[in-house]
Amino acid sequence: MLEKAGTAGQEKQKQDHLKELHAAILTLRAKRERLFAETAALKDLKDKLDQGLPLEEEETDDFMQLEQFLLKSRLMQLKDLQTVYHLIGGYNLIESKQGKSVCVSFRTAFEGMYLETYNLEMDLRRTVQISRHNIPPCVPLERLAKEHLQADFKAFLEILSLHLNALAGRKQQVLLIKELIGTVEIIERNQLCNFLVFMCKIQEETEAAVLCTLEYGDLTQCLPTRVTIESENKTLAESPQWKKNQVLLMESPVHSALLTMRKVGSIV
Amino acid sequence: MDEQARAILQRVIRKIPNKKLQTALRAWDHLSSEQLESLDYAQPKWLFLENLISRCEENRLSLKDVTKLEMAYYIDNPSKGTWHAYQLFQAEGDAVSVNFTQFREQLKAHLKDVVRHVSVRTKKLEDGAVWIRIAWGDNFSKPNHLKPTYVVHYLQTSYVFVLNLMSKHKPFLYQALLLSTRHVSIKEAQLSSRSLTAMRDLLMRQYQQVFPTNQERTLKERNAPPSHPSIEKEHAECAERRHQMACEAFGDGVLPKLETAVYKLETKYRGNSNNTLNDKDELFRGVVMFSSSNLLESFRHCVSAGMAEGPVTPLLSSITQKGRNSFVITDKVPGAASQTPAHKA
Amino acid sequence: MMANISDLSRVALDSSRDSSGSGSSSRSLRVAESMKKKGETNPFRSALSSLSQVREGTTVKGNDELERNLVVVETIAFGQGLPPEAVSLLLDLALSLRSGTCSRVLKFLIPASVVPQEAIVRGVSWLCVGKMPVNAQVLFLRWVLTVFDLIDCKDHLRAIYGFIFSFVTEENLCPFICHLLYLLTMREHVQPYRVRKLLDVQAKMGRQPYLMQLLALYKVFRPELVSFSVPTRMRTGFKNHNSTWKAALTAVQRKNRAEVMADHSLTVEVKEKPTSRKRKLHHLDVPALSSAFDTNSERKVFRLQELQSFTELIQNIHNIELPAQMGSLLGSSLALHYLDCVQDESAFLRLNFWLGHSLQEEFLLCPADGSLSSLAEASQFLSIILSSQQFLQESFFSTESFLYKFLTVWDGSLLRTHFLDLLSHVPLMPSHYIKVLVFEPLMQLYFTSAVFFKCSVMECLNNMLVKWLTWHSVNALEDGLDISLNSNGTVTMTLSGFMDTIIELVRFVGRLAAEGLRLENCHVLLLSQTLTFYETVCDMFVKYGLPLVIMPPAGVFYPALLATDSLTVDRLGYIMYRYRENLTLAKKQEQQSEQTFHISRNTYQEFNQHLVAMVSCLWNSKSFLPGTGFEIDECLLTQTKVPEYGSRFDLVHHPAFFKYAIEFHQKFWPRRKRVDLASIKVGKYWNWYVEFLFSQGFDGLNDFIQVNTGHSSSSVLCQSLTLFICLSGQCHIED
Amino acid sequence: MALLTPYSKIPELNTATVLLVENEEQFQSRLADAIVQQEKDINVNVRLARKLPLPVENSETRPRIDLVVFIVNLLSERSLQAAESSLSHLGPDYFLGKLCFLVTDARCGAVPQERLLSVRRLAASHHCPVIYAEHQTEDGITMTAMRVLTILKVSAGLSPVATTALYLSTFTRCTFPSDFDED
Repeated sequence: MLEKAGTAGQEKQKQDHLKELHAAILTLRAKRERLFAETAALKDLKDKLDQGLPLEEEETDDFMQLEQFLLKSRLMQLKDLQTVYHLIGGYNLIESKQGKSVCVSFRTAFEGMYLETYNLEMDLRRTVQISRHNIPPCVPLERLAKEHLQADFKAFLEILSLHLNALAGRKQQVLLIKELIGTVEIIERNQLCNFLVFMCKIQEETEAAVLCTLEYGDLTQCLPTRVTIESENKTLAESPQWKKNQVLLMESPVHSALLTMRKVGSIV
Repeated sequence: MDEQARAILQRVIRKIPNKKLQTALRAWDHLSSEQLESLDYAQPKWLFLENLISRCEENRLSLKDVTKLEMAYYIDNPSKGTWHAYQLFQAEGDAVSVNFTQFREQLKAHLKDVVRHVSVRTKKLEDGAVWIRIAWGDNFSKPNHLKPTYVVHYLQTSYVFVLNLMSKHKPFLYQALLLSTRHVSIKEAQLSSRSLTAMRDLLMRQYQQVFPTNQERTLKERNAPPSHPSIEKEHAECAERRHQMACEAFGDGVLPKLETAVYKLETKYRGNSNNTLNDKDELFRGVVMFSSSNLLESFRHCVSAGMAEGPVTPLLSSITQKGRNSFVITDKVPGAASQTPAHKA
Repeated sequence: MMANISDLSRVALDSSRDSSGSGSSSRSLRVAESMKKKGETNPFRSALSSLSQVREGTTVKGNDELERNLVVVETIAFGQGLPPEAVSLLLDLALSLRSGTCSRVLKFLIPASVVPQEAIVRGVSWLCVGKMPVNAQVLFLRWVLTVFDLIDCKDHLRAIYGFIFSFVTEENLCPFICHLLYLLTMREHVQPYRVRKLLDVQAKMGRQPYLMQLLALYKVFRPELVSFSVPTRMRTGFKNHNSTWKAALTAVQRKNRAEVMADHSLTVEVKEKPTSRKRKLHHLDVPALSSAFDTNSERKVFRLQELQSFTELIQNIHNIELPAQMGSLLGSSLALHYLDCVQDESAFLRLNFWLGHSLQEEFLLCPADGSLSSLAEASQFLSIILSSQQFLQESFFSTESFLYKFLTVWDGSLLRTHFLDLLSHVPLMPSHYIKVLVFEPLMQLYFTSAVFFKCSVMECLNNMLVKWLTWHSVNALEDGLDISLNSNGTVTMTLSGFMDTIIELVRFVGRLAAEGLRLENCHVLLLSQTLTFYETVCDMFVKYGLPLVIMPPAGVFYPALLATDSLTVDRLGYIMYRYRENLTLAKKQEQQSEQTFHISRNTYQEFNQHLVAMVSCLWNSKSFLPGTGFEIDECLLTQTKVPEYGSRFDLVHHPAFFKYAIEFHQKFWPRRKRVDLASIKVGKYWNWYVEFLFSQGFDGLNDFIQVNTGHSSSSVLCQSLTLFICLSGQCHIED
Repeated sequence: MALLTPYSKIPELNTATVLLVENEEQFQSRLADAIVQQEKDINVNVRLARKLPLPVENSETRPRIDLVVFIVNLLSERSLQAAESSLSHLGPDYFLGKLCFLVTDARCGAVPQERLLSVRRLAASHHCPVIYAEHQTEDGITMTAMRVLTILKVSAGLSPVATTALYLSTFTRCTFPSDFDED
């Protein structure tokens, strides 16, 4: 008799459990409907905004609230764009000290390899001034600032980014020379890497060697503006082979140029 | 070996500690290895010197070679004597493309035609630093090698560091430097310290600076989280903020080892109590000097430990921003151009 | 080829020398170099001999000859120390100011084994000449103090006591002279004129600690001469003067002691500590009795460390020479025998001074980094002190004052066992002192610590009580007794004073126990520790003859009564039984001999209340009666819906004895399903149950029940009963 | 500036919170670790702070503080002054047994004697206990942690038999014997 009493209880329990489930399904379905309606309304509002069409009257009442959402999403889009730009080697601006100063971080890259990141903090109070930076001293920052800063802030950032990327590229090339081509001996170089002298041995075992000096007149480029080749026997320097090499050095980054010269066999 | 060479040799040998004598002489490589072996480096210095002189005389070394040893010594110990920093301004167009050989020739030439008797010796180091040793004579006397001036310049940068330059030789050096580095003007950079490397790192910003970029994350991970979830540091956030502020003002990690910072006050005394001092418009002149074995480190610790309140005062942060360690503070003249307290050179 | 180059260069060296500055020195140097090569045999000997012929007024500056010899001798000195004759020769050289290198020589004067007494006497004579500069004099005196133990014999020194005493008036020599006199003074030196001299020096320079220390020693020898009262607590009079030589001296001594140790016998008790250990405060380790003495002085003076056996000690007990390092006495039992029977005041004074100084330096004022030199050493040092005190059955004054100071800054775990043992050896003191000095700091420690610390404190206080009671029972004091609270201030402690202290102690422990049990939720360890304490307290009159009965407070009695483990209840029974014995004895004695003391009425009342509560609860199964300490209101009890709440704590239902009741029930009604304990209380089963219970070893409870309810149960009867019960286990008895 | 009060928030079940205030921030983290490892049956929160008043930002997340421990390092003069100035930021209820002083380096020779006396005088005047800690050794720290926990359990109301913090402080408060001190 006890068992039956027990099962009766369970029976009743099962029934009201079922009732509960039904109620839950109904509420969920209603919620879904409402969401569909809202997203639809939102979507067409957004299309209108994009095409800049005038909005009907009744939609503007909750427009204030929607506008905030849309502005926020716009802002997020722009931020993503900025970080992407920063990732591909551009620069990134961050506001700091409650709007009184902005910090620009320049990311440099060469041939797909990320190199240093330089930072620059600008004080925006009265006139835009550079307050702090860790850009190497050999980069003519004062000159660039004098020319471009007050006139066109964006251009200044642009050209500075070019300078930095070029410097990083040149430095990387010198590094690659040492790594990839051991036989070439670098005689002289400087911090700004805009002056490079190296000596490479000719194919035969004789002591004859060629001295190349590269000058990078344009600091925003990774390629030299002037290449001079000197050697003991003048004929070698004037030979067509070395003329081709000179042009090669002018057009392509120095380490790849040297690699091809070695493949071609003009240097050891 | 003449008298001056012997005196220079004695001075350098006395300065080099016994342990480092052998390496220094080997680096000099003006003595054969047997001669180096035959020297007993544990002898008292004056006995060792006599043996060394006898061996130098064997190799007939001259004053020139001894100056090389002295120069090597100064290069190895950049923190002997006080260095002063100078800054070059208004670079001409081709200043960027000055290379070492060009610079050296021009500097020697300009110095020679200004001072008849001068001995100039230069050496370019791996990191691009150009060391110049100038022994000044004047129109009649030979260059005095006992009081040489040392100049260190990094090509393509606008900074020059000088050791014991006498004021009467200053104009000559200024002119020679300007011409050889193709700059228009040169000025004292209000920075002097015993350690050359510290000054170089400070001016050429070769220390880890902290910018308010996405670097906060690294700072947060840096201070270890408490070892147990139920332990909570109350002052964690503001300690974090203070530390961030300190690092932004003075930099993170190993800092250049400056020793002193000097502030010359030319301000009126504005004590809160209205005693007699402040009604006279007489300037209250005073000198405030901070000194420590590592000044920037101690400032950073004070700020991050909360001893110094609030945002770092421009008086302290301008040491790293402007790369200076001696300032003249004058009262804010109404309508003065710069908004921070006027720092006149 | 190499050789001639160096010769060539040497020649060149010579020729071009004249131009360089110090001409003469380099030539003599070359001479010295060659001479050094020749005199290979014994550089030390030759250096010493050349030093001795140094004439008056030779220039020191640039004198390479002297410099070289000094360097040679110095390296030997710091290496293995200087032999005796070298010490006296060099001392003479230094003090005679012949060569002006006095302080330098003194600084490296490290004796290898012994310092000849004549050297010191000659040194004092140079002192009297008065030509020496003041700092040289100070350095010499400090040197003498440092090597005082190594002076082979002191009798000549004692002979020139007067000369040394004359320097007391020197302003800056006074501290050192006082210390030296302190070490040299014998009874015959204490003369009236010297005491007067010391007093007016003290008047001039103020009550300097070193002067006080010396005067205290004089007072010990001749109390009638020194009138003023020495302050009860002496700050450490003499500082350590051996800083300049300490490191070198210990190194040399350790090296030499390692060899000397092999042949010495007396230091049998003190295990020789490994010498390799790095020791900063070397005076903390008890120095072995190895200070060297020569025995050829005219009076047959026996060195304490020479004596091998007790009989030898007895025969020449009158002319024993105390070792300079008093600390060494602690180690050897023979020395303690001497101390005990000779009751030589000065020995105790010096031992206390050394002990207080080293305890203070080691424990209270430990180095800035606060780390004990090493825990093992410190605990060994304390255990040596403890064993000496137990040996002498008396505690040293300096350890006592150290304990009180240490207690105020103790964290409760540092050297706990040693510290608490020492604390329990604290001598008697008036109740007010003990309340302030011991009980207050201990209470603060007790209530802020965990239960294990509480138990150790209870145990320490119990030991203290037992020691005092045994001390009282040994010399039962009728008349006043002068307990030397400190070495000379005496506080008369009457019987009533003693009883006040005991009452204060028992009250204090009662309070600690009651509150402790509350806080620790009647922790079984704490409860058992409390009961051991009360096992001592309940027998104070019978066992120790102290007419004092103090009942445990309710906070201790009732938790024990209602405790869940049977052992506690049994011990409580035993305690109540002993209380009853004491009270009846006191009652009987009171009626017979009308002595002055009598047990106060409320003690009896308190006892009766406890008795009634216990008997009614256990025996008459009427617990929570009004009038007992744990009465509970009727309606409250009915609300608990517990059937017959009254009998819940009687012998059958008491949680402590529940196990035995069940076991008994199963034995008698093995097949009854529902356990009905009440049936045990019916008729004969009850007696059998009681027998069965008491046969389980609860004799404390047994005595208690017997005495209070007259329910006699002879032990024979109960053995047979247990036999019967276990037999009946097999067969079945219908209920 | 809002005073720190012990009864401002509802206590959580079976938890106790202790606030360790130390100006030098040297010993408090090691003590906190020891306390947390020591206590197994009730969960103990330890809050570390340099000085009072506590920053307002995290006052919501901060649980109710049952015991405030001022750690005074006798070797530095500032340590006691900082503790004394922080006292004024405590609500009055803390002075009923929910406050205690923890002194390190009490046995050190380099410490001037009157600094120790001034700490005891301060504690005695506020009727709160003084714990002397051997912060150099391992078991010194565990002992100190155990003692802090003993007081914490009572002041958080978690002691087995209901005892108020004030009642316990009647036994543990520091007594400053004026005349017998030097005997």
